Order: sequence, then C-alpha cells, then structure tokens
Amino acid sequence: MLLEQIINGITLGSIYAIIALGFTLVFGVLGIINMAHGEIFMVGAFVGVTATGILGWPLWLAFIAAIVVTSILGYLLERFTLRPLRGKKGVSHLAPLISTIGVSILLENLSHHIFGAGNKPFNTSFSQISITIGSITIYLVQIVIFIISILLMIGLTIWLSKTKAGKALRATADNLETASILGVDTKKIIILTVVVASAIGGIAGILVGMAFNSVSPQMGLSMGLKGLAIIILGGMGNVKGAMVGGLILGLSETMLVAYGDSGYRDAIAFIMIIVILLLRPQGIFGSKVSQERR
Amino acid sequence: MRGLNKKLFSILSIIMLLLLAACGGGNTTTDSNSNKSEDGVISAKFGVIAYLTGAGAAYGEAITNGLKLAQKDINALGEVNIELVIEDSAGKADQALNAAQKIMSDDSITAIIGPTLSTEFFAVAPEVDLNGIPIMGTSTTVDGIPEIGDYVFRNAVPESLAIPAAIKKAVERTGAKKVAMIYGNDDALTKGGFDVMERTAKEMGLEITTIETYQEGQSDYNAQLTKIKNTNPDLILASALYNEGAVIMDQARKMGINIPFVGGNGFNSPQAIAIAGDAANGLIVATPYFGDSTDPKITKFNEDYEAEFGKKPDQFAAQAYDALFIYADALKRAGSADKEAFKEALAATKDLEGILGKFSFDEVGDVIMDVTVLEIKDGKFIEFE
Amino acid sequence: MVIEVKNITKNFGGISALKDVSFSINKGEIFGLIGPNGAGKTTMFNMITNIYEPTSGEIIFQGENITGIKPYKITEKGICRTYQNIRLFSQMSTLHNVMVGGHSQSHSGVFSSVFRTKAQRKEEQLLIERSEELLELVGLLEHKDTIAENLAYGQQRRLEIARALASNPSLLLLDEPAAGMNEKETDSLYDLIKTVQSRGITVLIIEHDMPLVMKLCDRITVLNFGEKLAEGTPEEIQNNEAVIEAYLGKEEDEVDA
Amino acid sequence: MLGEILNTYYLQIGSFILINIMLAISVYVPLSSGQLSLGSAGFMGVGAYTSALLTIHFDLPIVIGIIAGALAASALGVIVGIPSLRLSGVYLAIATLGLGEVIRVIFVNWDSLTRGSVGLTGIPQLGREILEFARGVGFEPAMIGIKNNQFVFLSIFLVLLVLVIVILWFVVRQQNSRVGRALSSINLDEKAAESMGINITYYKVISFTQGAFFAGLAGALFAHVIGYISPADFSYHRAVEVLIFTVFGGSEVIIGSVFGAFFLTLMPEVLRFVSEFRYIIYGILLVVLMAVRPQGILDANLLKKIKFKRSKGGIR
Repeated sequence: MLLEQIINGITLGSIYAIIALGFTLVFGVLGIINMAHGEIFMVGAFVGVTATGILGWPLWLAFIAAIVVTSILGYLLERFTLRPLRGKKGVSHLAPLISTIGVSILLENLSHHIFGAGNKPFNTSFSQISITIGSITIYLVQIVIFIISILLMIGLTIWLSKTKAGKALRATADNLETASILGVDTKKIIILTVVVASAIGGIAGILVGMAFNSVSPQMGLSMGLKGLAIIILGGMGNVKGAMVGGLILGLSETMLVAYGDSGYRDAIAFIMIIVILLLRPQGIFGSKVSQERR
Repeated sequence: MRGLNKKLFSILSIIMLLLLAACGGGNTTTDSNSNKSEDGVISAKFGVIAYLTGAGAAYGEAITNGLKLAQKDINALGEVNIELVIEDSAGKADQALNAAQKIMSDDSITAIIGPTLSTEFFAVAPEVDLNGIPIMGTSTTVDGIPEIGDYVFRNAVPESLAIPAAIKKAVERTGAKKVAMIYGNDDALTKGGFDVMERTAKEMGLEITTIETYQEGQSDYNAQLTKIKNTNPDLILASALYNEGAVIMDQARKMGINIPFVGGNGFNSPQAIAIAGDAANGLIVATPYFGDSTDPKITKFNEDYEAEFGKKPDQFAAQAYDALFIYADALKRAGSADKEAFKEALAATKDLEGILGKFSFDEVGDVIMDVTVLEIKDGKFIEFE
Repeated sequence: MVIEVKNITKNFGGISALKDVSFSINKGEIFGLIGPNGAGKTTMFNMITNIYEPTSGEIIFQGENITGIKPYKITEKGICRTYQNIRLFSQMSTLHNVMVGGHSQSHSGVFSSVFRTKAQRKEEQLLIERSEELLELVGLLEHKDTIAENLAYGQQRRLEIARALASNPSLLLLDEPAAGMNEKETDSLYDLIKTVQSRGITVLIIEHDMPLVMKLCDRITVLNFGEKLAEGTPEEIQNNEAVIEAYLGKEEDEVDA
Repeated sequence: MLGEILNTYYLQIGSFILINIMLAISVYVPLSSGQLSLGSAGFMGVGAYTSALLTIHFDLPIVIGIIAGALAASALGVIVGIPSLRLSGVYLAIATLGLGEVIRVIFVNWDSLTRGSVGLTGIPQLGREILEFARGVGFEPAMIGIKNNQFVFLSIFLVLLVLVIVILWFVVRQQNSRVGRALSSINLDEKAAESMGINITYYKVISFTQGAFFAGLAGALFAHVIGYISPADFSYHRAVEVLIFTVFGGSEVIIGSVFGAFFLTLMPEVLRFVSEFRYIIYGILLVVLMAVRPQGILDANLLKKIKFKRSKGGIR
C-alpha cells in the first residue's frame, strides 16, 4: 500500500510541480503572482477534451492545440492585463494581483457557459495503457507525467542559465531598467515569459485530464491555489524549489489521506503557506533578496 | 474634512431613503382569498424559486421545465387554473431568501415550490413557514427538511428513503459484509447522503472498513481509492454527485476495484454513464424515476417533455411535474386559494397517482412512496433484481 | 557630542559598502559627508537610521547605543532624515505631510481620535499650528492644501525638510538637499539650513554641490569606496591631496564613460 | 399607512446591501494602510459560526453572540496579523487567502460542532428576537399599523443601518486623525513612514484587526439575518466578491466601498438578465478597472468635482 501511495503522491506532485513552474517563471521575471494561471491550465485541459473527444484528433495534435491556445491566452493576458499596469504611475503593486484575479473569474465562468458545469471525460486509448507488477498497477500516463515534469525542470534550468534568451530573462528579472539599458528587449522577454509559462500550464492541463479522466471549470481554482502554495514553499521564482515543493505537497497530501483524515487534504497546502510565510518567507530554497522585492 | 464626513452620511441617507421610497411602489395587493370564477374553476398563483443561473443552473432548468409542462397539462384539464411566478436563486442562500421575499410580498401567492438546493431551502423555509405560506421542496433530499415547520412539505424522495432501499437490496444480492465509504464533505447534499449511509450501514450491522472524503474541484481520487482497495471491502457506498462519482468509479476500475458502488440521489443520472463509460457498470441507486421504464405514464411524460423542450427529462423534472399535480389536487380539495385551507388539504394528500407512483404525506409533511432500485449494467440503467 | 559613529562596517553579499568608518559630530554643528558616487554616503544614513543594520560597529546617539533599534524608535529619540530621491507621501496634502512628520510628537490613539476627546482636539490644534509654522519657515504655507506630488521639485525638497523637522529632531540628516536646484533655490536652502542650525539642531548633510558644502559646513568627512578618506574643516579638505585625487580620478572616470 | 409602504422584499435587499457595505469596509480599512486581505470570508465565517453556536447552544442573547463573533474574528486577526504583517503586500494577500481556506476546511470537517457542509439551522433571527422583546415591553407592531412580518424586517434593516452609520462614523473620524494619517502614510511609503517615527507594525495590526472585526461583525449579523449558515457561504468566492465591492467602488475613499457594495448588490436584483453573466462581468470589470482606473469608480478627485459643482464654484 505504501508503495502505491508513493506512486500516487509522485504523480500528483509532478502535476503540482508543472503548474508551479508556470507560477514561478512569471513571478521570477515580473515579480507578479499570476492568479489566472490555474484557469489557463483549466483551459488547456478543455482544449484537450474538445480536441480528442469532440473533434477526434490524435493525442499529439491535441497537445499542440492546447499549447497553442494557452500560449495565445498567455499573450492576451500579458497584452491586456499586465502591460497596461507596467510602469504606470500611481499603480499599486497589488493591481496585477487583482487584475489577474479578474482574468481567473472571467475564464472560469466563460468555461461554465461554453462547456457546462460538469466533469468532462477525457478518454484516450493512451491513458488506458498500464503495467501491472504484483498487485500494483502503474499507468503509462503516470510515468509520462513524472518524466515531463523532470524534463521541464531541467529544460527550464538550462534555458535560463545557458541560452541568450534565458540570460536576458534573468537580467530582466534582476532589474527591468538595467536590463533595458543593457540592450535587452524587455518587452519581448516579458511576453516570452508569460507565453512560455502559460504553455506549460496548458501541458499540465492535458496531463491532468489524461491521468484523472476528469476536466471541469472548477479545477483551475483548486489547482491554482495549490500551485501558489508550492511556489511559496519552494521559494518564489525558484525552478528547483517549484519541483521539490510540488513533490512535497503531492506526497504529503497522499500520505495524509493514507494515514490520516482525507477531509483535511485541501488544508495542507494552505497551512503550509501560512507556516512557511511566518517562519521562512523566502521559502525553503529561496534567497532573502527575492523577498525584499515587492 | 468635516465636510466630507457630512457628505458621506448625507449620501448614505439619500441612498437609503431612495430604497425605502422604492418600497412604496409595486405593492398594491388586491384581496384575493378566494378566486373561484363564474364557471367554477379555481385559480391560484404559485411562487417558484429555482437555481436558474450559475454552476447548477441545469437543475433549476429541469425543475422549471417540469413545472411548466405540468402547468400546461393541469390548466388544460380545466378544473383549476394555475399561474406560476418564477424567481432565480442563483444557488445562494441569501439570493434565495430575496426571491422568497419578493414572492411573499405578493399576497395573492397561495404557496411556493422550491428552492432547488437544500442549503437554500434551509434559509428560505423557516421564513415562509412563519408567514403561513405552504412550501414544498421537489429536489431537496437532505434530512430535516419537512421538520422545519407545519407549512413545509417535500415530494422529493429523501436520501433517508432512497439510500437504505438501495443498500438493502445490494447487500441482499451480494451478501456484502464489509463496506467502504467515500463522500464529498463540502457539499450539503452528499454530506447529508453520507449521514444516512453511515446510519444505515450501522443499523444493518455492516463493518465499515474506512470512510474517505473528497472536496469540490478535486480530480485525483487515487489516494483515497488505494486506501479503500487495501481494506478489501465487498461494497463501496459513495455519496457523490454524478460528476465526481463517475470519475471516482473510473479511477477505481482502473485501479482494479471491481466491486459494486451504491450511490444516493445525486449519483442517479445517465450522465454518469456518459462520463465513466464502462466503468459505471455496477452502480446501484434507488430512485423514484426510472427514465427507461416502460410504464405508459412515464413514456408519455418523456415524449411530451422532449417535444416541448427538446431534451430528455431527468428525475428533477419528473419530481417537479408531480409536485404541481400534488398542488393542483390539494387546491381542488381545498376549494379555494386560501393558504390555510390549501395547507390542510395538502397535508391530507393520500395515494395520489402521479407519474412516479402513489404520493402521500406523513405527519410531518414528508413524502411516502415507493422507490425503484436501479443498477447500471452494460452501459444502461436497468431495474435491480 | 551628539552622535558618535564607531567603526561601522557594512557588507552586502561579500561587497563592503562601508569599511570601518568612524566620526563624531558636536552639538550644533553642520557636518558634511561627501565623496564620489558609490562611496557609501547614503548607506551611512541607512546605518544611522537603521534601515539596514551594520555588519559591525556601533552608533552612539546622545550617549545611548542606538545600533539595531527599530527605525521608528530612532526617530522618536531625535534623529530624522530626508531622502536623496524624494520620498514624500505623494497623494497627501503638504500640510498633512508635515503633520505625519509630527507623529512622534503626538500621542492620541484610536479611541481618543474617534471620540475627539478634549486632549486630542488640543493636540491636533497644536500640531496644525506647529506644522503651519514649519511650512512658513520653508516658505510653503501658501501651498498647504496642495497635494504633495503637484509641488515643484524644489518645493518638494523643502517640504521634506519641513516634514523631518516636524519630528523635532536633535539631529537632522539631509541627503543631497540641493540636488536639482537652481542657484536661487540653493541660496534659499542655505538660509534655511542656517536657520535650522540656529534653532540648536545639529545637521548632517550629504551634498555634491561643493560650493554650498564649503560655505555651509563646519566640518566635513570624505568617504571613498566605503572608507574614510579625510576629515576636517572645509579649508583642510579643499587642500587635502588624497581628496583631490579621489575627486579628480572620478572626473576622469566620467570622461572615459 | 406605514404598513402599505414597507415591502419586506426591499427591506431584505436593503439589509443585504448594508451587510455587504460592512464587508466592503472590512477590506477597505486594511487596504487604507496598504494591506490586501483576502481573508474577509474567513473572518466573516468565524464571526457567523461563533455567534450562531453561542446563541443556539447556550441560549445567549443575540447581542452578546454578535459581539462575541466580532471579537473572535478580531482575536484571530491579531493572532494571524502580528506575524504575517512582516510580509509585504502580495505575500500577505496569499497568507490571508490561505487562512480563509483553512477556516472553511475546519468548518467543513468539524462535524460535531458545525454539522459540516449541511450547515447550522435554527439560528435565532434578529428581527424576530426584537419583535419578541418589543412584545415583552407591551409593544405590538399593529400599534403603528404594520404587520409582524414587516416589523421584523424593518427592525433588522434599521439595526443594520445604525451599525453601518456607526462604522462609517468610526472609520471617517479615525481617518481624519493622527491614526488615519499614519495608516495613509504607511500605504503611500512604508519606509518613509517608518523613518517619520511611525511604528508600522502596530498600525498595520490595528487596521488589519479592525478589518477582521468588521468582517466578523458582518458575518455574525449575516447569520442572524438569514437564520442558516453553511461553509459554502464563506468560500474564496465570497472573499473575491467583497474585494470587488471595494475595488470597483473606489479603494481610496470610504464612500467607494459603500457605493461598490450598494451598486453590485443591487445590480443583479434589478437586472435579472445580467445575473447569468454576473461573474463574467465581474471578471472583465476587474481587468478593465485596473488598467483604466485602478483607484475605482469614485476617488478623491471625482468627489471634489462633485462637491465643486454642488457649491457652485465655492472652494472651501
């Protein structure tokens, strides 16, 4: 049973981690908490359902569709909700938070109107493939999710530290003004960041749909809040922190269900937020500097 | 700064005065105790509070459709003439209460149907009861609804009727001794259903291996199911709405849990099959309404409904349809639209033939009727043998 | 002696912004702190007001060690400052800015404020009078109801001084008060600082306008790359080889850039 | 005569508007010192459950229940506030969001006390208690020509109106004082405020706690007006809704909260057809407001202009 639960925990944790990566990327560069990230993830899942279920597309095409749609959403998000606030005089640092809450409400309710309130099944033959060892059944999707999360983390780390775009990104994250003086096209970098983060959200959406065979408009909120908890746990803007934080949350939720009271499952993330913020606001892996920034 | 202070209060008082002034309008009520017209037709106005906008709008829509169809059929019979005043509650207790107040401010309203959710009903019914207006729930299945007051009734089959029936039949056939339970603990309907399940299981002397919960919006039930699987139950009692319930069954089957599930009212929907596919096989529910029944009353209702609204009816539509017939019957017996007489007649309802069967009310105003136990087999609901 | 800065060192992540700097200021002095950009002057202000805590060293104010105590307590003890890049409460009126400065000089809390007790009303009246008097001193009385961000640049600088004075400090820290001012404004600033001095307030000033510094200060400390380079009267400083080199070197740098 | 004017439906809506005004103020007050609290729903829930449980189980008078509810919420505000106020804006928002959710999860799970998601029924209703009391001293609603029912809702409405006026009076008085200036200076520039001798932690805790108090008060009143509460009433959505009242109406002036709560509570009642698109409209509203008018509909300038027009050019 323990082994099975650990597998469950790692699967869930990997999904949390992928969602947290999107949060952490945007926060790292823009210093903004994108409250709409969970809903972008949800839209990605719905695109997957629509593509495979209604349009009958193959899975790989559904993946591309989800990435494209969420990327466009990311661009729109940056263009219409974040950019107008940037560098504007008298705009409080809370404005982007409130503005992205607006986007999240909009997307959730739009999905309600378009797709209806209920769960949509996400049936693909791919998600039926499983390996049975003894009494334990592992689905291929679970393995894929874990691998994708690791790949995304490694990919992002390399991209950030080795490539030119990544370096520009980090320069922008350090200081917007200095970066633009140094000749970094900060506008482009910011768009790139939000788009990449959103696309990662879209990938996560499809993976969740496949793994749990359920997609609903409300899933964005609950996953989004978990993602938020993880980046606080792992340190804002920290890629490795997001990964480790995701796994910690996934495993502790699963272990709580296995050995404790499943009713408090959702509370773990929030208790974690509170405890971490009070004891170590920079997160487990964060440095003190990021906390000074508002 | 003092100026601002004063301005603030003056603005506020203007706002409030406007509001009070607004109260003046639109409340010219005529004395309408008895509306027996020349030709002996009794007419009455009923208020309807339904969940018409928001996440659960589908429920409210089914209910109002069922009522409208019943209204048409009843008025066509020519014995009574019913007018419906429909208000939206948006699934929220405070808005449901607003809607109730709006309806009650019209003195010519004889009785109320709704609201849709139990959480709304708990807020509305005490108020309506105190005003001496009869109210009936058609979809509120949680324990303790008719007990709110003398004027409170329901024709929805409560979980306390449906669930024990389903569990008993399931245990009879499978010979189950050990049951595991899972329910949504942040929803009043599923929580209410769970309370009944737990009570029933204890009364029947079943061993409860574990009790698991989930929350709204959750999509991963693997942890709970793994735990359930390891306790080796013979039967799973799942108090879930079909949305979550179907996903739970799907994940359970994938994990290799192949025992039957017993669900409550909220689990009973063809949607469960649409979502979970083959994984839904083995679900056992008790319901007053069996859509695929060959009973001519039901097939006629299904046809009429589909002709009128372009989709298949569900349990909520059928219960609402019968509810208005119960009201019409009480109205006939009361002989007038007087609230007091209507309430007395309503409470005396006995063995009224509706499309779902024979209706009677017990002493507190709860429904007495038979339920059918169904199971999903080969992707279809069939009667459980 | 009003303040004694003893062996202050401050490291930011391995880089020393200040290295073992000491100086002391006598009561009633106008004391200059000069040096090229990045010499650590503003950091020194941040040490004194404890916006950052020093890595080592201590600061003795009127015989009391104030190292590491909360910034607002330091203000209560009688040190108040202005900022290099003006930090007024931009959306507040001029008068209210000064009244906030008088915060530490008043005491009414929530209860007395809401019920407008006699003591509170008296205190409020007194605060307004004192603030208006300070506004008159800096020549802004006629603008008392103007929103601070709508004031002209020079006026904002003077308002910041008035706000700092409202806390009734014994030591006033001015961070480049003449920056961006024209000659006329600088002259009136000179008069203002002298008036402040005549009220018995000690002044510690960071300034790049050398003629003003030389005219104004009784003594000067020069910082360069976080270290104390020289200290003395304006005359001594003007003739100090090391100082000249540091400044000339800086000039060259600027030419290069 | 009075009996014909008073429509319980309008009184009911008026009561909910007043409760929402209190909630909006509970967000406004911390915001006036630069703190965004997303925990208003949680504090509201603590107030509601405390008062409901005390009055149901211990037969305490409603007044005591409501006061206890508000105090319980503010006590929680202090406990959570002191440590979390070291956090800057965004972090505080998330911490309070987390707190609100934890509180809701506790309500859901603490079955023996709260009956879980089924909720608490039979909470004594404020208006009827007043009616009983009035009868006790020999007053009958019929004496002023109104029905019992009308009296019940009129009394609720009046009690709430008085409370809202007292709260507004309190907040406005506080704003125009040393305390208010300190709060506002912290909002505008925390560092500068601190170097002006303002103990920012102290003032932040004060305003945060006041916010918790008002939210708790509103929650307790909500419980006794509606007579039934369940954890669903205090979800994240409620917190966001309350935030929207304040942000939409105008977060810089208190009248903005009043206006926001008034307008947005009334809108779905008056325009039933927008009700379906209500949340979509909310979402767009937030985005557009932040981009175009981050201070909300009403701000000091607009108020000044209105004043200017009224007094026909006379500047005070």
